[in-house]
Amino acid sequence: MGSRVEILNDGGYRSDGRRQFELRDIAIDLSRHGQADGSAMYTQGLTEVLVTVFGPREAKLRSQTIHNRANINVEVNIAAFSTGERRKRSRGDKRILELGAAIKSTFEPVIQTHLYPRSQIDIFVQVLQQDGGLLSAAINATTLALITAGIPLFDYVCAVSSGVHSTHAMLDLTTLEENDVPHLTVAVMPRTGKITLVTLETRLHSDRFEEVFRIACEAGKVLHEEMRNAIKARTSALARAMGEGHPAGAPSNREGDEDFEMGDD
Amino acid sequence: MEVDDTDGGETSLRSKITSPGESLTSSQAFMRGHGTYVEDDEVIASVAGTVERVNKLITVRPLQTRYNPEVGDLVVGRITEVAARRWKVDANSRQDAVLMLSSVNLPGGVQRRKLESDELQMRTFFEEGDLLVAEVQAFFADGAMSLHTRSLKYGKLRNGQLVTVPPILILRLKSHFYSLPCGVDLILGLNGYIWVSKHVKDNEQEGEEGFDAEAVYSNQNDEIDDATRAAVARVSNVIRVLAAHFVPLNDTVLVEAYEWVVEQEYTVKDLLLREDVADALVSAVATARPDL
Amino acid sequence: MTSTTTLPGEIVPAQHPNLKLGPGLLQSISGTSDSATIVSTRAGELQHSANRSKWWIESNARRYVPAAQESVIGQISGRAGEGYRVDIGGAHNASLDGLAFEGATKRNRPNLKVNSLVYARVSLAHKDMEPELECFDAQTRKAEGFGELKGGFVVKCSLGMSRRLLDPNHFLLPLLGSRFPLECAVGMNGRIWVDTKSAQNTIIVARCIEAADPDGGGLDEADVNKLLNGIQS
Amino acid sequence: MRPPSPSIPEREFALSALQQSMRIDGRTLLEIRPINLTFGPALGCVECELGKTRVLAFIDSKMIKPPEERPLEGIISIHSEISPMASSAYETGRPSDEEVAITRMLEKVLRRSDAVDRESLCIVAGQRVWHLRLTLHFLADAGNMLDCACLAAVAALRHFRRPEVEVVGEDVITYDPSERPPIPLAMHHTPYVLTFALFPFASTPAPQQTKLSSTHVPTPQLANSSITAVLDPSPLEASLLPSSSPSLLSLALTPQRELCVVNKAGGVPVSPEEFLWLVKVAEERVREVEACLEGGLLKAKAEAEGIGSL
Repeated sequence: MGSRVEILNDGGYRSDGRRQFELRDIAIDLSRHGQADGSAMYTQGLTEVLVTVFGPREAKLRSQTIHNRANINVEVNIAAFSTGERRKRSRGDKRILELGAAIKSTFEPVIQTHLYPRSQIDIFVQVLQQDGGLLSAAINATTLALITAGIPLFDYVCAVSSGVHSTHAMLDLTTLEENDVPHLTVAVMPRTGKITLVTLETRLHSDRFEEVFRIACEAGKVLHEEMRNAIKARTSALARAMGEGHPAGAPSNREGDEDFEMGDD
Repeated sequence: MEVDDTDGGETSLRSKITSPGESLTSSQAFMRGHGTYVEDDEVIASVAGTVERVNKLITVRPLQTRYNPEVGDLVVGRITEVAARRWKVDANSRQDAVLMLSSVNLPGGVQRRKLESDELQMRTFFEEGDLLVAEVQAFFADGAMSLHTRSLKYGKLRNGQLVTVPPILILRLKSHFYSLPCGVDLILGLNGYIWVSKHVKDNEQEGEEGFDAEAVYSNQNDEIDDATRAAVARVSNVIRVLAAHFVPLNDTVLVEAYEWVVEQEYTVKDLLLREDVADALVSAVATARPDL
Repeated sequence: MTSTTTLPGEIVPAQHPNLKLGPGLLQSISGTSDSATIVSTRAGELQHSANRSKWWIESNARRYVPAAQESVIGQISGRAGEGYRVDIGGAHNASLDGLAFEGATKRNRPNLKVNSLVYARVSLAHKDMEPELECFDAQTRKAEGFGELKGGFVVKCSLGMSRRLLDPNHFLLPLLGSRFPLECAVGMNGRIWVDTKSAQNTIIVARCIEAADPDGGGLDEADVNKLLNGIQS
Repeated sequence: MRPPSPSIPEREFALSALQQSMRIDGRTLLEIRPINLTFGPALGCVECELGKTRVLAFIDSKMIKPPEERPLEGIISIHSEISPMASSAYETGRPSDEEVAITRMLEKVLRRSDAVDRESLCIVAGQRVWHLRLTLHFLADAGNMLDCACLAAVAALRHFRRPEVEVVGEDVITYDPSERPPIPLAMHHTPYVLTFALFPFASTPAPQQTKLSSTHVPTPQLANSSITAVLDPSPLEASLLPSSSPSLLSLALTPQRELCVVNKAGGVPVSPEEFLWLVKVAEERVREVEACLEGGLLKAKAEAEGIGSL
């Protein structure tokens, strides 16, 4: 692209004022969304994704039932107003299908599908705003939505994008940066530190790749903390509301009103 | 996140919140229950929720999840499909429940054998979209539950409306049928489906012969006066508000909440439209909560 | 016993008062004369029995067309009421009654998982009906070697190859048997189930069957021997 | 029709063989099936065989007016559709997940990674550019069509020659191949795709490994690996794990150790060390593929010259 914005200036700041390894602000809202069994609104900088999860429930089509485990169905929709240039993508768009397939195959080994034979789990991903890191935001939001739906997972899946500007690695790129530097997305399962997803679409020497890849793996674990705090806050708020969470050991900060809309953290 | 056996004590374990991937304890000393899995000699949580321990069994109870049926549970469901000698019923579980033709009371005597003619007129008993109350009878090999309505208390639902809440808010109690003083009947299905309806007098319900097929499988609502309609709507909205604030439900809580709303002279609509009213209602019933 | 290569549409000089036609031959009724002519419908070797009463065309194909009394290897694709649906590589799934096993009763039926393998016999093959299978001899109600196949591996080959393997004079199975012990079930639907003591030997069998398949490598005895020596050394 | 999943005995056997580092077709775990490239008769027409998997790639070119937003670049378009001819698992109509994956990967490897210098395809800025049309025909699917298709496409790009043109004033003169020899495409780099299937268990080499395969290539070793990786998976190997999408890792890389595309979309989780090891293995193996292509191109060139001199 022709943009001649300075990606990283001499002071070590990026175009939006961040440092090399600084992540954008993350906001997580886990409040109930309509009839969905679980949902998560995930905002990272200007990228915003809403994921709702239904299920496990009866499969709509008999042909989709699998006799010994649950079938996972992912539908992705990218809002026409989510980018600078207003563009309506059809549901058959290959990029959207690929995004859905990537989310499906990322979560297939993570969800304990064998507990729900012949059932179906529907994951609906609605992209509201995109400013880089779309895949990683969608994966993080899906993890959170699945957890709020009470669906058993082996672990969190925490994804983050990273790139390299000449020799400097950077984390969590914006669209502007994605257009200019080679970048990759890595999804980590924090308990074991294993990687479920790696995508790279731009040319990068394998020595550089190794460096950026390792940084992204570490960043995934940081993200895990954020996600876990949001889940724990939500869970303990609900537990408190049910009258279960009497302060024991852990300091309780019981406020007067029980508002479960957790905004920014 | 170690579950410490020595200083532990039931309370600290009970209130412990965990989330997927967190190691709870060693699998040598403890047994894994629901919401956990074992890897490398460790019991690890697979859901977010409260850790519970019964003797050596560690379970994690998710706070928001689909209904997990047990035999003997009372559920409210909706017919989704009429199939060969059976109905499929949506009961908020991981698969549709099955109601066998042989598990319902048929007209002309409770104990009679089912005939081929019954198979042909299954839709006259239940058809797609009908709501019913039933009991979980057994499970099939694939985990789907089988229901029965072989009791006068069970069967098709009329004269009211359905409210859905998270199943965890419905506690297992002696009875799930309540008649509130305001002339409203409640059926608290353990699957989180609640049926709120006009009160039916006991003798009417039972009928003369003990079983009146026409009444049981009727699709016609009785005459409902305005006051009862308002009461049904008020109870429904009270349930919605309490469920939105994750308050466990039983008859005492609901009676208290209902009376509070009447006392404060709020309209039925206020409950859903005004957040201050909703918050005030929740604090008002806090004292009447069921013991857990 | 003679054999000539025949192409579809050729008239076959099959004449016998008690003529029986096998696969690949069709009796065509010509308008005027009473005597029917026999026309071939496949490309292959024309063959007939010693007394020239039975004629057929020996050809090779990959798609199985079920014929009654043939032994096949099927994969359970699902349950259907009291029985199973079985994929035998034909145009349609076959059905296998849960009672068509040795010792099966209403109370005590075998419990086969989806995707398990059975060695079965085609009991009914009709162009307008689904083929039916049985895992026992209907008269004696004995298994006769049929039933679920546990362990081992399945090699897919051409239909001609599976017919050859059933010929006791064919070299391959005795040759392999002379090297190491093996267990084998040949399905006429181009599936051969083999089991040996070690994974390596099973792989050797699989590769040899593929190599000897007339539709693949088409190696003869000497070449297979050479291949075996190469692999095993 | 959903392709039938392998039977229980087949699955168990194949998995236990893999645990002993054996594959059904006799290859070692990190061995690619034999590659056979057939060039011609036209320039830019290549048939690639990878074992029994076959893909035909064909390139033709024409001159067009460039779109306004990119007046200085030529256009490359890729056309591929997996027809039921390749395997009965494919249907015409709605593309399957696999087909989407292959098309997207081709797009990324050939277009997004800038393999071809698009600016060199410009004849007159804003007026005339070359439009290269790459068509892929999937002839037979015996597993790992992606690697085969990418190799066919890359080979076709390398084999292709466009006519020499000259700009005289306003006119563009196109020379017949007999007048001036046609020109090969300017390529920034030559990416090759290697696909691994991953399994969540460690494999122990059999103590006395008999030689099931003829070739033996040294590979980097990784201690304490808890996964088994299989290069160039067969359809059976790709369908062994109980999930609807196989657990694959596709790497597009150049012999100069540059990664162009990495695609591991879910599947079996691997540790960072295991992942980097797989990249190293691919760097090693890509040289074999490169040698195959370069050898084939040389032979094709020699043959073409042989014919030309007659």
